[in-house]
Amino acid sequence: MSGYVIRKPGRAGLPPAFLFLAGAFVAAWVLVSLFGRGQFLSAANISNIFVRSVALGIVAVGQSFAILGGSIDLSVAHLISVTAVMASFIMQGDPANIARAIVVVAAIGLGVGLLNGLIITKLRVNALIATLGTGLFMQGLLSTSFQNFAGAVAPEFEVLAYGTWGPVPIPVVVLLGVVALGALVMHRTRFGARLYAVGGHAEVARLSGLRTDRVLIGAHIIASLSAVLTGLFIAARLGAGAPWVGQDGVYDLESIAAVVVGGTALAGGRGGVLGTLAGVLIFSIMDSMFNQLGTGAFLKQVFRGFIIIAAVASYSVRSREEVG
Amino acid sequence: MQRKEMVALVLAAALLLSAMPQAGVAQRVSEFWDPDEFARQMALLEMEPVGPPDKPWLQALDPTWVDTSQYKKDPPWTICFSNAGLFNPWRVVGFTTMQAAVEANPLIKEFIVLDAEGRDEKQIADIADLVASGRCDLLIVSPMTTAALTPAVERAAQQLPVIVFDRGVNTRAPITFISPIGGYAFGAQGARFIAEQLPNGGKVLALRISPGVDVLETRWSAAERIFAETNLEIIGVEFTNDDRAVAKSIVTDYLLRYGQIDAVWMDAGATTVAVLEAFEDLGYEIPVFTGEDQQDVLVKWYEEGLTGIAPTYPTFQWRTAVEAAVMVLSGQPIPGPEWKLPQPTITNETLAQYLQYNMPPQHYALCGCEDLPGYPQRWGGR
Amino acid sequence: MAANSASPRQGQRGGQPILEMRGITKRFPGVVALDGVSFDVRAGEVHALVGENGAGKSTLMKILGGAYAPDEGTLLLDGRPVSFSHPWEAQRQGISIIYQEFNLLPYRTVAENIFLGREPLRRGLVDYGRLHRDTAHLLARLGVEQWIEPDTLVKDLPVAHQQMVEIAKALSFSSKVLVMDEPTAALTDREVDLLMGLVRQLRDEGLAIVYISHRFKEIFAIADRITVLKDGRKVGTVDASEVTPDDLIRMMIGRPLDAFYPEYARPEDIGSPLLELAGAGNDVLDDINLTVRAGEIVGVAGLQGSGRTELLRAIFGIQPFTRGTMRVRGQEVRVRSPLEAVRLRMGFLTENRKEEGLALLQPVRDNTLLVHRALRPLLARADGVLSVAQLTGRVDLRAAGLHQEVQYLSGGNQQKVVLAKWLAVDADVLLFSDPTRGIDVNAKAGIHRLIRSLARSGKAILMASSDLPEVIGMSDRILVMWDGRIYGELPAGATEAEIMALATGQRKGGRSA
Amino acid sequence: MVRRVPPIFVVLLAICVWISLLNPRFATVPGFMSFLMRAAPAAILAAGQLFVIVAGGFDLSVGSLITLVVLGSSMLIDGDPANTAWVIAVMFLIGIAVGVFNGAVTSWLKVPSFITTLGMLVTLKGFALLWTGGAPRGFLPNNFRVFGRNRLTGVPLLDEVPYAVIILLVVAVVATYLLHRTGWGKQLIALGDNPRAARLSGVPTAKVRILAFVASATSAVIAGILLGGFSGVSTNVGDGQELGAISAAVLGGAKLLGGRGTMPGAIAGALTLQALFTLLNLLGWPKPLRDGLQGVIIIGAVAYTAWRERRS
Repeated sequence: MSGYVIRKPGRAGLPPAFLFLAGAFVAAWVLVSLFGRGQFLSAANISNIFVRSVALGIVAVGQSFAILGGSIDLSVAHLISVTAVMASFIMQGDPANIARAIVVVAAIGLGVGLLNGLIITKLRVNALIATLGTGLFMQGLLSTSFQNFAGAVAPEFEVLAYGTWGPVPIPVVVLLGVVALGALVMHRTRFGARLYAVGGHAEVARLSGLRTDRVLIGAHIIASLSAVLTGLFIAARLGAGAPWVGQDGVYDLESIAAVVVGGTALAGGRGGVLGTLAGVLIFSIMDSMFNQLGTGAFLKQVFRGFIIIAAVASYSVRSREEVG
Repeated sequence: MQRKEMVALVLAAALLLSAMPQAGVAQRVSEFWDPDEFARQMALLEMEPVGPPDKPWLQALDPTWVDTSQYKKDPPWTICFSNAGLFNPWRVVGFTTMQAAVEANPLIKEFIVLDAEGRDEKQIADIADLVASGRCDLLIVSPMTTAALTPAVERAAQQLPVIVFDRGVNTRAPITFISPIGGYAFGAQGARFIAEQLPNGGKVLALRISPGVDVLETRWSAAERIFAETNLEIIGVEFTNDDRAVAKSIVTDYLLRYGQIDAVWMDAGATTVAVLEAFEDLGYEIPVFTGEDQQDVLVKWYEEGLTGIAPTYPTFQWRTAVEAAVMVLSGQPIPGPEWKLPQPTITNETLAQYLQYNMPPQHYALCGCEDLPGYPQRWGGR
Repeated sequence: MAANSASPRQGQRGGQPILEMRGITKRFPGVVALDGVSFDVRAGEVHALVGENGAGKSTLMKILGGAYAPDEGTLLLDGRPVSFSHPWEAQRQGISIIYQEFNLLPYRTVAENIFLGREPLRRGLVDYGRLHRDTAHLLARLGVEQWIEPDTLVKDLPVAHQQMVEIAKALSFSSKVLVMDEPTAALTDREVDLLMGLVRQLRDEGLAIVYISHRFKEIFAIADRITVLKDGRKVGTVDASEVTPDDLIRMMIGRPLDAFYPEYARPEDIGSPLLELAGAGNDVLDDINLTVRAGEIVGVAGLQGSGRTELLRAIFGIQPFTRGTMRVRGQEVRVRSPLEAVRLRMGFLTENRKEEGLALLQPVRDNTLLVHRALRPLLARADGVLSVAQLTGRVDLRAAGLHQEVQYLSGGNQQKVVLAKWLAVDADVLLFSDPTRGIDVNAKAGIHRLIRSLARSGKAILMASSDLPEVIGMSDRILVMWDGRIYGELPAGATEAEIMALATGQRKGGRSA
Repeated sequence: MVRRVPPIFVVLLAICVWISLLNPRFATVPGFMSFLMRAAPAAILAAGQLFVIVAGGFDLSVGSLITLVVLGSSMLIDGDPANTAWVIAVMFLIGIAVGVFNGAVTSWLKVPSFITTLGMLVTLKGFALLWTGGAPRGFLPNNFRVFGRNRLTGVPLLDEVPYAVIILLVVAVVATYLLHRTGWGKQLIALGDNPRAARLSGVPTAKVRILAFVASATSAVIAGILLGGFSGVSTNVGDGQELGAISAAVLGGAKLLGGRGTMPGAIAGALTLQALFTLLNLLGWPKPLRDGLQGVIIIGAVAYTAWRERRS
């Protein structure tokens, strides 16, 4: 009992995932310097690593909320597709329609998040099945109505993907903004504290007087809204949305992987968005490293799977509980 | 009680399922339909190419030439390639050919390849990476989807000589865009053949790989026009995702539903054999079909004496891209801004000359790779 | 603060009850937990609720707190009928509850736990400075500020301190009604005194307090009125000044204490040592020496956090010993996992039958055979040759059939299924931890008889319990633990006072019979 | 085992009757056999997945394992029928290795199986593509494809029976026996129901769980052989199969996170999904809408089960 672990809330130290991030960074740097071509540490490369992280990073922030609350959201990839298509379909290349498009897709996101949350809390459907189901349903409607790139985003809207703010690309600003906002909500609001409680132990949270259903619904709305933002970003990046952009990016499983690699427990209650950012960056560094080493995409995939397992094992290996 | 519930549920479901209209299948006018281009391609089909007769990958149809002296550079060169991905055998055969062509050329010291794994988003970042690396003397792009990659290619072309092949981009920024005659010609040849072979009212099933890819969209839009002028019945247009299992299931579904299919039009040959097997396995005659130049298609076609046609989309264009890059960096004029390659069609008459029993089933007859180092083992042959 | 406890009680005594529960009935599958219970509490009074384990106290309080909905009956708050469908509604109406089970989040800080969902805000964001100050304030009020830091993670606190955090959390609500369900179970005497002072202070501030405890000393020290529950029914409500502890015991169990427990072991029952520990320890236990012989029941007493349950868990290989020696039937063994313990024919039964004893969705049959199957080759046929009916008969199981899912059985019958599971493999070293917690009185007596008959049949039984009368009534010898060690041994029939003296570390040693 | 007839069988029967009304050929022996033949891989996969689900886990790696089996077989056999036997044996060994890995990482490193198998989903697909260079190579000879494609002739009463249906039948019987009639199966269910209680009852949790993953992986190898046989080599043959298998098990009454599920139910769940797609195809629903309806149906099925459980 010699001294408790003292933790300053609100100024929580960097999560352990940053250790892995640092490790990945150094490993990539060394490997690329020894065997690769090009400069790993160049400003352009670092900037590219961040830009590569944007689409996955934003949706992973939202996924962090769902997972932290002990839930999960498999519908995000499909929602990304819906958003990208609807945004470019509504805009039709006309800047006058930007506001309308954003309002519509935000409303869709809100609705989907609410629906996911209600199915999980009120109908008591396992989150995995619930969001798998809503995802399939959304994709079905979308793919029936659109078979292709639909419409186009307004050129002004592409600033979201290609603009710069001084030397910094705007998408990176957006990503960091989303992470900061996520961290703020998670660590500095009552909702965040409640979410940790619900994910940590739903019954304790309930007996402590929390309306756990509302908290969980809130988490799903955040997850959906972040998917919407990723969808908007992708539409801006591609100039239009197609009904396969979300699934092709495997944003559902990738975002879950990023969240757990970042140290958030799959069972909920522990972790945070900063770790998630680290998880996403680890993946991007790997992408960049493999690009510069000139090894193919498939070898990278082999490593990627093992890294997911190894990272999570490093957090979980000391647990005494049975996990299924 | 519970039984009643079940019955009620089943009845409700039944009502819902039947009442559900066949929503959303209304055909829109394809945004890929361009009558002028269609006419041009049909004309190109009849034309004699210029260039060495034994090297179809260096031939060009009705070329205009662009001057590339401004890009002339002392060898050796570093050539960069942003590949959409290696997600089908066509791309693998092409890429193998491309690598062999690079190796065969001592003037190229380095060949940097980034694989976008089939994702537009990644390819955009890849191109940015390559441009930013400052190491490329020239960039070859094989874009994932046309619309999505256009801005990235435009940006790259401001800093580097860029050559695009296979799928196109909506910009004239690259020095040249290498492709065979085109999708309209491909699609039309198959459709016309079917129209000639089938009686009035014949049932045709159309199978497509996936939507949104220009080289594939054009194939179908041409076929669609041609079918519209006949009185053949198009019983379905489905996407196979280039997956043999999906293709076979779809055909089986249609056979069960319609009992008879007189022809299958396909926009690519990768799933052709699986489609033909679906007929065999259910005990039906194999109908008139369209395929491509894969060995498995050609062998089955030949050995079972089937009636078919195989328009091609030659893999030798991957080699053309490398040759074009060398020409640009040497300052030689090249066909541009469009370099139209010939697009031979395999028919029952010409079938025998394309059979290569020593090559693997997914090898493309028109690889243009026979004189490259490592042939045939490098392509999996014996 | 305890100094001015000569309180002005008379004024409130005749006052209107601030909270009234009328005719509350609650049924669970297989058991009527509460049957028409009425109960009230007034502002400025401490109303003790007593009764044996399983009498329905906790259920009544869960209904009050909105965690359960009653099947029948009404709740009146300030004379107005209310109904809570969720704990937050009860909380909003000014009712706060310290539940018996811990309700803290281990990976959150003390401060975050105490003000969960009610964190102080500044400009819409959580004001951690104020959260820290308010928590420190509250902890100071409890007099525990030197031990408990607001920013410590709860999982890093010892159990007694976690209990204080629970109390601080309940206090933070500034409610009208405060329910304390066995708040002192894990506390030392010093901490209990501190708490008593605090309860008086709160009462004097006009709070209505419902106090649930097994400890008569505390009850008579602070209660104004006492309500006794038995078997889910209310026996009566009395003024604390008008009854003696003996009266209460009679009300609680309806018969003299000694008639309630089976006889102790006779000398001829005792056989050779089946379980021996010498100098055993791990990170929470130290220098454990004990012997359990065939035919005897050795009781283990101790406060929560004393190492009482940890001892059993160590023996069974859940958190294994890291030093010392252990012998089973004379053979030296090392038990590093429950599987190894099971192979040595040891059995383990805890109060957490739902978490640790049973696969709730499975039928009686599969639960009974679970250990049996675990010991056989994996692909052996599932049914084996054991007669499940015989086994369940031996434990006197009342179930609709062997195919009934155990989730629908009453607590007592569930516990019998766990026992049958061990009988199926003929386990003869049995470790029991609070075997009758949450079980109604009649079933409890049945289980006590069963445990004794198992001992008679030659099994060695080590029984840890938080229920002192149970330890006293059942044990042939009593080991008392404190701070991870065995602090002393007492013979059969020791008194509560003797045990408590050892259990709170005031004395060391013990006495022999 | 559950005494009453699980609702999924009623639904399956209803859909089959309806299909027969629309397409009388379906109700004939050959029609129904070809339906079963197409459903066989999914049903086998669902049976394997159920072992993991009742134990409280997920196996997301099966889809990629199928791809690996199909691509790997065609690489190794490369058209030479003499290689078929040993290659199939190697594939089973690979499957067992994958199962052991999944189970061991989950049991000993305490990585939730959802994550372990998600990692394997990524890794195995990458490995398969790395091996083949990204596209199908080699090809599968007829003596490999016969299992997924051909029929056994001269069967009394039925005339012709697809090998896939015979394999499905064998898998169904063996799997039902293993899950419901052996000590392992019962321990598996108890483990999923209450892992702590199972551990404290001496259940060798790691061993029991590892075997479940081995069973699931083995089912994926079998499904891979059937799928490769059915349609030949392709790189995306396994994509999404894992979610189909989980959906089927859930439709068949299995409880996610463990403790409840029946083998006949899971297999019926897979058949029901296949029958539903057949029905919707006959009703003229486009493919995307069929997928969409699948989403609604699995939510509905789970919500209905949850509602019924709460009510009782």
